[in-house]
Amino acid sequence: MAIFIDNDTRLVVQGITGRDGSFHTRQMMEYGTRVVAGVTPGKGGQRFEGPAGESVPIFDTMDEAVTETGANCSVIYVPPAFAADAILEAADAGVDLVVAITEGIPVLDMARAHAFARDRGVRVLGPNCPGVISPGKSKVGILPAQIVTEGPVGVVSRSGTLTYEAVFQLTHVGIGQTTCVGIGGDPLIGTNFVDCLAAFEADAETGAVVMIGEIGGTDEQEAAAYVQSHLTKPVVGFVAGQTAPPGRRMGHAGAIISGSAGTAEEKIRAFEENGIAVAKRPVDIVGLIQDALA
Amino acid sequence: MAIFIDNDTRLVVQGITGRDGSFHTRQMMEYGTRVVAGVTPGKGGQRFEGPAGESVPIFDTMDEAVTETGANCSVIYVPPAFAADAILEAADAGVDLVVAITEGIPVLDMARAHAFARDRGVRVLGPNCPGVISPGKSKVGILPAQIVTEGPVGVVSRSGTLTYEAVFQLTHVGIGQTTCVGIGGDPLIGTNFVDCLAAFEADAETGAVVMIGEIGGTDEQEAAAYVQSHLTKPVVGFVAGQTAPPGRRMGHAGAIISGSAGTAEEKIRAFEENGIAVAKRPVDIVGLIQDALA
Amino acid sequence: MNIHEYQAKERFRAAGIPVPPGEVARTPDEAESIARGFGGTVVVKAQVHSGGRGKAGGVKLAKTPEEAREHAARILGMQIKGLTVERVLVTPAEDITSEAYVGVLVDRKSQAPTFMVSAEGGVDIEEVAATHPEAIRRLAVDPRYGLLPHQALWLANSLYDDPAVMKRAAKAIGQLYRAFVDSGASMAEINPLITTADGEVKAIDAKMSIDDNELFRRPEVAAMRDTSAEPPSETKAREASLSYVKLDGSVGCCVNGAGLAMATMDLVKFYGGEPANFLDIGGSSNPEKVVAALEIITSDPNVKVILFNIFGGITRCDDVANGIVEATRRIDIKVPIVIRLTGTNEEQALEILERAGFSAFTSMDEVVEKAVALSKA
Amino acid sequence: MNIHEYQAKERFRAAGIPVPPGEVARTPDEAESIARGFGGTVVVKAQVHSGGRGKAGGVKLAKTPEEAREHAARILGMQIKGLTVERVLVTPAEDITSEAYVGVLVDRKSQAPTFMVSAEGGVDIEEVAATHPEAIRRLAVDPRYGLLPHQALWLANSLYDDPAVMKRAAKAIGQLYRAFVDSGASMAEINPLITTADGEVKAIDAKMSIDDNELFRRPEVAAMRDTSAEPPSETKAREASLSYVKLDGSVGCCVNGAGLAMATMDLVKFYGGEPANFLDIGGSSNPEKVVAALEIITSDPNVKVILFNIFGGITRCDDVANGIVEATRRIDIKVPIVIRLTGTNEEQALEILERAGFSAFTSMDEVVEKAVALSKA
Repeated sequence: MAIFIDNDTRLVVQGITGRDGSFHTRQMMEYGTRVVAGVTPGKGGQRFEGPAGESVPIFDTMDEAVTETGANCSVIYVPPAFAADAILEAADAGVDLVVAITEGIPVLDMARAHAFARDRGVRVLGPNCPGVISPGKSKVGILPAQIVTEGPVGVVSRSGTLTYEAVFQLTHVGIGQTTCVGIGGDPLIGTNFVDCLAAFEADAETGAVVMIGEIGGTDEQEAAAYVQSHLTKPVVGFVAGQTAPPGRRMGHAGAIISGSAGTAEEKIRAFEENGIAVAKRPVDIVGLIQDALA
Repeated sequence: MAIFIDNDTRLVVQGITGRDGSFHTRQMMEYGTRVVAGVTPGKGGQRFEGPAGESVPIFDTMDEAVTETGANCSVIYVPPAFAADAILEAADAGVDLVVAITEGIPVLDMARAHAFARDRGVRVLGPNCPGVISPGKSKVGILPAQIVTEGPVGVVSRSGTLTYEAVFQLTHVGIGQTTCVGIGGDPLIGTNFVDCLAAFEADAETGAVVMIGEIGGTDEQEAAAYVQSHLTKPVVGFVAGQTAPPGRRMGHAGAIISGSAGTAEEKIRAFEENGIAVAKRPVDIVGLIQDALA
Repeated sequence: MNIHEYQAKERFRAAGIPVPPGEVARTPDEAESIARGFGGTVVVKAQVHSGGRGKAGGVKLAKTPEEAREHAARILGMQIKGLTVERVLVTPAEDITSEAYVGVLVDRKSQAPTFMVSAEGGVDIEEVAATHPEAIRRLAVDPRYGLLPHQALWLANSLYDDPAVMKRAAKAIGQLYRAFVDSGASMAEINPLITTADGEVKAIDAKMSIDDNELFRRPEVAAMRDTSAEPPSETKAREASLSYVKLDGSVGCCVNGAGLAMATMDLVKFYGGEPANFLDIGGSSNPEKVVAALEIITSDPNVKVILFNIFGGITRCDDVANGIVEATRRIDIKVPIVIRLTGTNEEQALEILERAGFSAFTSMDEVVEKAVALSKA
Repeated sequence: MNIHEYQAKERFRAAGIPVPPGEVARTPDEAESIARGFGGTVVVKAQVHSGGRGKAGGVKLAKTPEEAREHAARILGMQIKGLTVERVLVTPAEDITSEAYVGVLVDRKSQAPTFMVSAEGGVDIEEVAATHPEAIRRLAVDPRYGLLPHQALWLANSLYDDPAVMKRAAKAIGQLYRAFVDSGASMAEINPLITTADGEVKAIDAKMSIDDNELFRRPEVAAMRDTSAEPPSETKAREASLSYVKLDGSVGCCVNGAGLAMATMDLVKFYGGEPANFLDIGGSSNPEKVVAALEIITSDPNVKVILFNIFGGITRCDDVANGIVEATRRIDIKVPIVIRLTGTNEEQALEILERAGFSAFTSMDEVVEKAVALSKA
């Protein structure tokens, strides 16, 4: 088992002919993701060539792509000006999960897009996220496949490379993962920590969870309360940004301490108060997970 | 029993201090409707004097009115420019039924308002409708109370005075009504024939239904099909507008034959094909109902 | 409210839709000089609020300015479906590669603005819908989001194969929605949307109906009303806040309520007469309104009898009776008036009317039979 | 992107919000002449992207033009929270009857623009929220409908009892939402919204932050950026598409990924050092970007050591190593550079770096300890 994506995931890539889209589509196909279609308006009828000689049909619209191929998941590699509309198009076309990789989508566009997706019961992951990988099953997004391996740990994080760091170290000592999810660094994201924690709790193969937060907002605090009230599985936490000054945006659009809320201290305290083992340094995550799984 | 409104209806009047609002509020109070509050922005804290010395509190906002009085129904007598917002405010404040009397609301405003109400599961009656009366129980709107009497017939109609005509004639020969509903003459209405037919079918006291349609749209056709498939009770129908020319608006914003759809002939044929007894003249409704109830 | 092609084109242009140039002429001279200005072949198009202009000879190709003048002379003043042509639009002829239909209207069932597009343009979309509906692609626009870019592309995708043309058409479709919303329209249509040899898309015809209820907040749109395109009686009725539609019969009808007014017309027909009009005076017993209604009805020379049908509900019948009596005192009516009142305070009303010398009834059928008989007298 | 009070006021005025007049002065002379133009008492207000201007002495009342000049002379050039005041806004003093707070920001939890209003204006809303939250009325705006008129009234209803004032405030609240959306803002605030003795409402302070992601489609808003209000290094970073935030420490950090960059800074602190900056170079191994990053970091005189921390995922470590080597060849760096790379093609990368004479590590902790040590050397 795994969460969000697995062997039944049938993926359509929106923006498949773009620079990022085509590169990562090949990476996903190499990993074994079932990429069933691509969408690029105006290129309908062409085919996308995969790394091993296989090819994937390209459609002008998501509607055709889903109707023709039965895709149930989409990933978005289109520029910020068009990305929110691409999310709406995917939700309208009837996929279950939309993974929005694009960084830089205006936040008011996303407010509308999230409302639209909620109305239709479609899960959005991201935007501005690295995607999701269920080792040995499927990869959707840009996470580097070579750092993961199958195993009992669920990983959920707001950041990309920091997650890779943690996952890489786990894999290095032989601890594999059920699923690694990057929920994204934007202020308005479709799938949050709580959604992922609930899914990991329900996933029989997941034995422990690593949750990597950062400054900005209070998602970590709510997640901590959720862990206390709903999780039977051990959770190890880390929070980045203890040295970040208030009021300054630290790369991610969502990583900003506004007023008194959203500091790393607050989040770490919430973790500790709710029974989450907190790693002081990224490297400490490995030891805490070893303890948790022991 | 009755449909939509009864003795448990607790009404708030939006626009209670206006000319129409104050007049009809007194009429409703005289009939025995439980008017529990009025709303006129800027007049919060004042009271509205009823016809028999009783008085009703006025609030600035629907939120306060509903919170303070437990109102579950609202009726709208505000000018067209503000009426759609008044519907949204009522839906937001949590009433179950919003009766929109106002004529002349822009149709695109109503498209948004209907979507809003649907989202919240709130029933809108109208707009541009005379309202609803459950004889002996409650009256919401502008229907003349003296023409109705309690009895077994449910009446639903797109028009005002034509309904009064029919109801008056029924009452005249001693046939009373469970509920008379004016669904309104606009192209986009919140409650249609099918909604009313379903409610009358479920209402134990209703023995037969009078359905009065007119040109424009295909609501009557869909209602006829619904009668065939869902109604066990007899239905008598009438359709106004056999002499109306195509492409011209006959008073009601919704009463216009567009292209080949929406003629009286089409509607009458649909009625006849689906087992609805069609009155050729308004006066024939009485005889057909007498047959139906026999 | 309907607006003319040239007015709809102005709105479309303002929204960015590619619309070829065009100028309006009220005389053959103007048409000639406009055609000369454009050079080359032009189209001379009657500007009336009616379909079927082409079949009626209201649209003509002119190879020379002189020919444009001749066509304009023939078209100006022409009657199309009862409407007189007061203006022609003169516009350069286009080289047409393909014709599509693109329209949006407020749809009752989906309760939303709904697009219909078809690669079979230049013909009546109703006919396409009836004969091969699969040639039409439909889309209901959620009014909370507006037409989304991918939806416009999905529509255009059903019209064109060429990606560049598809994207241009999607853009025009988005602009049409903008024009539709910004004008407070209930219908907006490009038929045909053409493509040219070099892959451009252009709107060479334009139609738009405005939701009357939007006019109060859109004075610039309200100003587009062309009262010369409707009977003067309808203009007058609108100014008096009456709903009035002129018909061809001889029984002038004056009723309170739209549904009852239609039912009254139907009953006139049922008893062998022909209604002269639809007229809803609303719930008012205001003599001014009754005066305006009577003036409008009597201005129609076909009217042989005036039939009042009033249901007194909230409105009291005696008030209405007084209004009728006062109004008829103030204007001189040459045709007989028959009146039916029923409902609240009916008895007093009948007394007032009979005292004033009117035939007064309480049965709708009786009064209509009487009116029909008088209309044939 | 933050904009100045005077810029936010321009946006507010354009949306119709009643904002008293005001002009910007860059010199004491200008301030004096503006004050003379207004006549009467004026307020001289420092224009900086920072709260707490009042407490810092950046807002002063001037009874005469001469006094305005004196205040401007004192305020211009003043440092407020590290920012130099380059401009003052001179605006007539208002007769204040009451002060309210009205603000809207994009709220993460409701995923919608959310209003907060409070009758306790003129003070820090955070403080009100902390000490008596019941004094704040909140409303999440459904972005699909926008702020509805009744919602604006509901907000205003919590601020004022007088119906006329309530309606004026509701109008201003609606206009604030308009300005917020039309500017692509993430936050817009009137604090205080005042009432005057004659019942007018006026925005006498204005604050707005723009969503950087909106700037590409709003050139008129993007043009409001004041690069003099930020360190030149941050301007340069933005132009090179780098995320950079200057701090006060001595360990210059260059990391790929925002989360890893923050974690690196935290680790510097953990090992007893102080980070000089946040810098995310993204996933690129492009030498141009590495050059820009190094130029920015080395322009900070406090930097004693440069620490690279690169996680090779999709990006290959050997590519990044080549980029670093090439970049350091092109610019002359006076401080030591320590580098940690791990992930894809790590071994080749370490070899490249060591050949070029860099200290190269695979452990994040080791490299940070080393950098901290060097920063204290």
